[in-house]
Amino acid sequence: MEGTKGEGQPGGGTMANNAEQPRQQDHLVRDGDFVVLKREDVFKAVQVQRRKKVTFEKQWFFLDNVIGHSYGTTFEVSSGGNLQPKKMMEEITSETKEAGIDNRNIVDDGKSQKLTQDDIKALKDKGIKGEEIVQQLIENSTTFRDKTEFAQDKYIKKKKKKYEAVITVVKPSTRILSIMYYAREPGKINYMRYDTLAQMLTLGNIHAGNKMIVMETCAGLVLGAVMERMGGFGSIIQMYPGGGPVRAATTCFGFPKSFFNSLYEFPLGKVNSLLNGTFSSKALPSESKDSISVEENNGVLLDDLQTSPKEMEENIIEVIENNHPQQETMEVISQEPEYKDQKERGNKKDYIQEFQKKQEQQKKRQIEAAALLNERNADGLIIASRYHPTPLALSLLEFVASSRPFVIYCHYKEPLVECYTKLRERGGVINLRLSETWLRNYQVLPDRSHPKLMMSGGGGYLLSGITVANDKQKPESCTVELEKNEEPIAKKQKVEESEDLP
Amino acid sequence: MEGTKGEGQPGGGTMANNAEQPRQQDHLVRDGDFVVLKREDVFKAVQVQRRKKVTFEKQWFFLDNVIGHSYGTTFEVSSGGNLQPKKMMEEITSETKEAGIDNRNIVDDGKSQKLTQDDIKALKDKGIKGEEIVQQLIENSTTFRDKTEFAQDKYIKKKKKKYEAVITVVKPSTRILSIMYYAREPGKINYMRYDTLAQMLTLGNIHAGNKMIVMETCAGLVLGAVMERMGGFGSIIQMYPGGGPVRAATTCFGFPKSFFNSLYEFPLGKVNSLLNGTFSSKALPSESKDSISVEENNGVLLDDLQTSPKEMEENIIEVIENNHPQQETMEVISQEPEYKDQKERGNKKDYIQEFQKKQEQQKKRQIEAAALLNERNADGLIIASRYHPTPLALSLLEFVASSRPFVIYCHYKEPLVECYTKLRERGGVINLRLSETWLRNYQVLPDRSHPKLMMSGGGGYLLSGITVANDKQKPESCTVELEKNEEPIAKKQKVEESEDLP
Amino acid sequence: MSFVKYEELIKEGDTAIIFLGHGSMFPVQVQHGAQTQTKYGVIRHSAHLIGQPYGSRVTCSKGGWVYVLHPTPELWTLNLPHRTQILYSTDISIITMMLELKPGSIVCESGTGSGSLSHAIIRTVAPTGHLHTVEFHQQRAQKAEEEFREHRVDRWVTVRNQDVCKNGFGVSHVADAVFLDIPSPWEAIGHAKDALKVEGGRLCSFSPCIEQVQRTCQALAEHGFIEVTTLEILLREYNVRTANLPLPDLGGALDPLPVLGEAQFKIGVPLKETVGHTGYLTFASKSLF
Amino acid sequence: MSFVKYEELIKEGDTAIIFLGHGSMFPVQVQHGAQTQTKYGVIRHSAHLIGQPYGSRVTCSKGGWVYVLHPTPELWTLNLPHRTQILYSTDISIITMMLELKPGSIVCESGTGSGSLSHAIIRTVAPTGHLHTVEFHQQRAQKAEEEFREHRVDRWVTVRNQDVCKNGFGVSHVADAVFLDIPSPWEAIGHAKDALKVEGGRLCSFSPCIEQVQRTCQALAEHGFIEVTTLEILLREYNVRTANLPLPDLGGALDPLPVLGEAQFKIGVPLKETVGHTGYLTFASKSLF
Repeated sequence: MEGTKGEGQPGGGTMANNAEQPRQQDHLVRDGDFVVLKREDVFKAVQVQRRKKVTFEKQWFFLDNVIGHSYGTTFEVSSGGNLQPKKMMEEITSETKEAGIDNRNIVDDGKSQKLTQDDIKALKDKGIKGEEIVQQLIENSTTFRDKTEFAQDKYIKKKKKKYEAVITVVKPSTRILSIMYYAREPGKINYMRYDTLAQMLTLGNIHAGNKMIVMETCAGLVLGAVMERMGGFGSIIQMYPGGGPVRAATTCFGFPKSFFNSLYEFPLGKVNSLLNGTFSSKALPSESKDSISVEENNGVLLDDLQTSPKEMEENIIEVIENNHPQQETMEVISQEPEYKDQKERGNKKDYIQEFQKKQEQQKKRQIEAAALLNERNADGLIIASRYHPTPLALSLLEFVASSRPFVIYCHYKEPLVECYTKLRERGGVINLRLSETWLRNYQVLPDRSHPKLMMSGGGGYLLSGITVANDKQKPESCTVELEKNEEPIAKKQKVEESEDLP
Repeated sequence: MEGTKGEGQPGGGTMANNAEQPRQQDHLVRDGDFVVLKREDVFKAVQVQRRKKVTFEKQWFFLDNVIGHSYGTTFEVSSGGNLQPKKMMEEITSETKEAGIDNRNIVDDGKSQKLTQDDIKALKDKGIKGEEIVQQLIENSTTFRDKTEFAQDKYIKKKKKKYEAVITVVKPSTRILSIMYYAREPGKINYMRYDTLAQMLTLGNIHAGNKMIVMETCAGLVLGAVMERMGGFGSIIQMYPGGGPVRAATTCFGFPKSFFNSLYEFPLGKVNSLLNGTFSSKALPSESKDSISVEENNGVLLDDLQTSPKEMEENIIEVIENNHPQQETMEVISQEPEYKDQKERGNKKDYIQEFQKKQEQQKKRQIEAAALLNERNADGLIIASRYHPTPLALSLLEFVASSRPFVIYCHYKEPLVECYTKLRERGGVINLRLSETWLRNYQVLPDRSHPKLMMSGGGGYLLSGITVANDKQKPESCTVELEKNEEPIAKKQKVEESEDLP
Repeated sequence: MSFVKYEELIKEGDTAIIFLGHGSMFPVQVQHGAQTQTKYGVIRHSAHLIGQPYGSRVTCSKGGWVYVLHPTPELWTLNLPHRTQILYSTDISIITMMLELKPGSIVCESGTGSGSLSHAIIRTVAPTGHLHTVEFHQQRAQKAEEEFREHRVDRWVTVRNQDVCKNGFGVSHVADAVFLDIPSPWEAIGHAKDALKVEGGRLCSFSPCIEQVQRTCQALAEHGFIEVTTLEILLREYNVRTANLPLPDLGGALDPLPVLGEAQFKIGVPLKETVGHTGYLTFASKSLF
Repeated sequence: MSFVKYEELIKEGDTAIIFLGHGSMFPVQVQHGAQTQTKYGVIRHSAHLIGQPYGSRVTCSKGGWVYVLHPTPELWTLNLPHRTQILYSTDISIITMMLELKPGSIVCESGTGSGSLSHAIIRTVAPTGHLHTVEFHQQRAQKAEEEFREHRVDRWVTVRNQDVCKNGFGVSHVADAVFLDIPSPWEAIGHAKDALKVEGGRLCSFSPCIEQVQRTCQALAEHGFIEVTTLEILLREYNVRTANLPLPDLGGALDPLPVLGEAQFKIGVPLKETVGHTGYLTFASKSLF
């Protein structure tokens, strides 16, 4: 079966020939790397480039100094926006932390802090680090010692957040990017919570060597997660509405180029023609609908561009907009990290030539994608879009082999109830399950352990199942009544002698 | 307003004249009391009667010995089905409880218990108490000491349940009866979990002195809960479908007679006639639909009767069926605990005479109920039924005063979404909230604390809100567009000088 | 009005709730000649409030309108001045039921805090019961007493300013139920037992942290309390709105394509963010022996 | 077949899942000449299974039919012989994501238990990664090794029969991620740190009791782990069915009565009873310093 799927696929990797060997220096940040900045629980995806000004949590700085350091290193912002590596934070001394038993003696009169705003500004101007400012604030608070330990911790945390600018550079991953998107731009990923994405990857049995169909409008996050789990082995056909697939989040993963060799895209608008045998690669969506393609394509990206001038309303990713003030359709087709070269070349004529070349390539890839789909032997289907799931599921399941899992995400429960019903009527699917997950984080501290006070109210719903041979679609199928039961109850025939397996 | 509501209500209690002073011996069980039996976490409601055989958790016994003991007393079943008061259980001695660290040395071969079934039977036959049998089982288990402490506790609990028949007699309450029904006969209370009922009572601001409208098909549990919270002060009009209200669970509360003086019932089938002014008390449902009334009326009770012959499938209440093998319609009208007298009188002719007398009374009460409703000044509305909530809410809210809370329960969310929408269209309601509660119990034991492994998946949904003056229904009302916003946004007029309240 | 008895008309001295819409509201004390400023303009108490029925729509000076609501403990919980963390109606509901409160119940509570639970207890135990509430913070105890008077429920409540862990509830063997919301509930279990009736009663302790629960359960066992259960209750609220899912363009109808429903529908969607924890509730019964 | 690679056709030696419907299924090892008894009759392996495509409908001897499914770690989790409490897919999903597992990851696990998580890990890290799994119970370690061979994943896993708290994982500075599901995880944190790569990695500990979590978090802090977070995940499943709510008879239409919808509709109702707790999951990163 592996052989069948590999045939005629230039980029369709097999288990052996596509393995990306981990490099020795993989844990060090290099120029051009896609990284994620972390401050407290806030993330921001960014590409490392020298002399590029990055704004994060109302602070700006340059990333030059992170190059060559290990992933996981923490930096402090010092004067001129330079990052200085920092050892682990020292704990506030236990002497300072002598705690009151309760708050009966605290009267809030707004006069408990002896340092004025001017004093604090003076400290800052003298170049005193945030950490020291916090320490001074504690020492100059008349009520700190009377606060309970809990209140003290809260105070410290609040002040630290205000005066310390500590940033950790971490490697992008599904874990980090899905948490980042859910926290900061959930609308772009259809409010899919990270644990819901985790369920999809497991329920979909995503693994190396699969041939997957992915239909998502989650900024490319779901696609990236599937690619991460496949590690460059196997192939993926991304179905897309409009002019081209959106892969802003996919880019943030910083996958090696080779991962994109076996990533195909196919327009949703040609699904029915493929299913009824009238497919033609002649009219590519990007040719026929050129005027709308940019917007459709890069809705997310343009969005980013529009908000980027406002310095305070920062975006969670600073990758694409900084490199391409004018986003081109072709960029979306294969977003390998080659922006820098383009920037250097950067004039309009080169762009047009390259655009035509890429369009040729796109046409070729679409024919390949169509061929892959036409084999109707995909190893799974993932749907996570803003569209009604029922028509997507009913048509895309036609391309999936039998005995394969599929997972459909929707922000709402009701459309999946309908989808469940329609899939039952269609037949060829078993083990249908409609579910959601409930997720709660905990604070675990000595004598102060409890669930976090706020939690997500909902992370979306999943409908999952397994494909099987669908006899209903054949003319010689049984009666509908029988099919409805998912399996027959036939106890009429005589029992044959038999022998159980050990 | 209190005055208005009291007018023309023979039984409508006021704050002062209806107070039931707690009796000195209220904490002792008396003959005829409605009590709840408790074994581990299992409850059963029963009326205390001498020489009445009670079956509970596969054990039968007599309740004679509980009379005169305090509520909360624990009894052990001894020979002949007699109950013997029991001191608190002694803890399994710590010597026996020496625990293994983990289970690496345990191989389950089914031979770890040296006592045979025959040995155990012999112990029982000798009259050895359950507690001692458990102790013997532990001492004869070869693996007990190797089990972890957790496994030991599990073992003890399992064996205790099997061999110890320990029963506690507790006073009925909303807490106990709602937990009992949810655990054992959730279908009879429309799967309303006890915490959902708790929300209803609070959201409905149920308290002494209210004039409440209750529409429920929860075996009378919701009515009983409302009565408990009102303590005999104020009045309640119970709306009922079919031939008469079902109050099997209400009876289990063992309320004093006086509580029923201000409890009225009104047939749902006459709601529209009352609303459009064509109401007549002539055709009472019990006259016009006599043939179906018994079944409609006592669906729950007949159900109980049908299952009672099967000794092992015991019912959770043993109150009504034991007293009235043939349930009469009239019994449902006012179910004061006067069964005993009837049983003594007990012949058919008396029953017929009484039936007619009760029917007269019923007619009178219905006219009174109609008058109470017609004042359209109820202090609240509670709906918890198997019917679609929308038509109930739309019509019954007409009887409620403004600035009063209402709460609507439904097992499903979808009908309440519809009801929400329809109520918004109707107007005259604010602060609409659709919600459910999530409830989880914990095991808190030294070093073994965690949430219980199983929990309820859903306890039903609530739609609550507050009534206000409904200008929409008046001809001079504003435009629909304005009303839809719940309040207007009018910032055009000039600001008048004003003075804030301190 | 009083917090334990509905009345039809608004009158001088009442605490009324001004409802602005969409969950926005605030309390006012009704006073002849007073005025209250809202975003919709001024409310003149004498002209707009006094003598009007509760639930009325009041047109403010700018032409906008608000509703004037009769106070209830639940509305008070949403509008009261926070002097401490407060208990909300979801927890209050289960506490009230599990403590078996009803008219006539005698209840001990500590601490009073901002009085959120106190009002709900008084509502439930009136007119024949009583609340003994203990608050160690003097300012708070005083403020609570004032509020009880203003809300005309002071005859059903006694406020004591003392440390419940040291001095108990100030009453002995009278309570049907005891409620604890203090940092070290385990130190007050003995006093709670003493406050409860000889023939038994119910206890509830509210604690945000599991370690407090662990110590409290241990203390409850040591003091012979039975039926000790700990639970957690969370509210899950749904927004009702119209959802619109576009149907994807798959390039023209395929035969046979199933008939698709309208992609617009009314739904109840969970809130994106919600309360994940308030506290653990531990309940117990005073044993007879 | 293997548990890490789909194949089209059923062949000798495969572990296939016989699906009877409504969640009822069981695994069989496919063997020439063997027969399997089901409630719908006999399945003859040579005639019905071998050479057939996975997902086929097999008609049994009594005329009833079943589906034969390709094994996956998730189906195995639902069908494996329980030698211990096992982890289910809901927890496994979040563990896999939070440990950042992918092809090429080197993972250490203890204990192996019934191998539920092990199969899921192997699936995710193959073909270039490896699982080192440690089980102190000898019988269980052997059985797990057998299963890995039968499922043709043994080249990606090494089973060690030792006590992880005493002897660690048997590897040093190679792992990208460590997973602990043992009674005293805090005793294995040092070994876990040692097993993780020098440049860092991720750790997860699964514990049913909060006291285990408290000690584990303390040990993690002492060993310099950072980003320590504890979470809990629960599955909420819905039954899809048709609900029927009767419309009440209010005694004839009142004018104007709103038009009522059909009281029959498709709904997703939560299960009456569901899993309320499996365990707390604590995640942490190995610090660089």
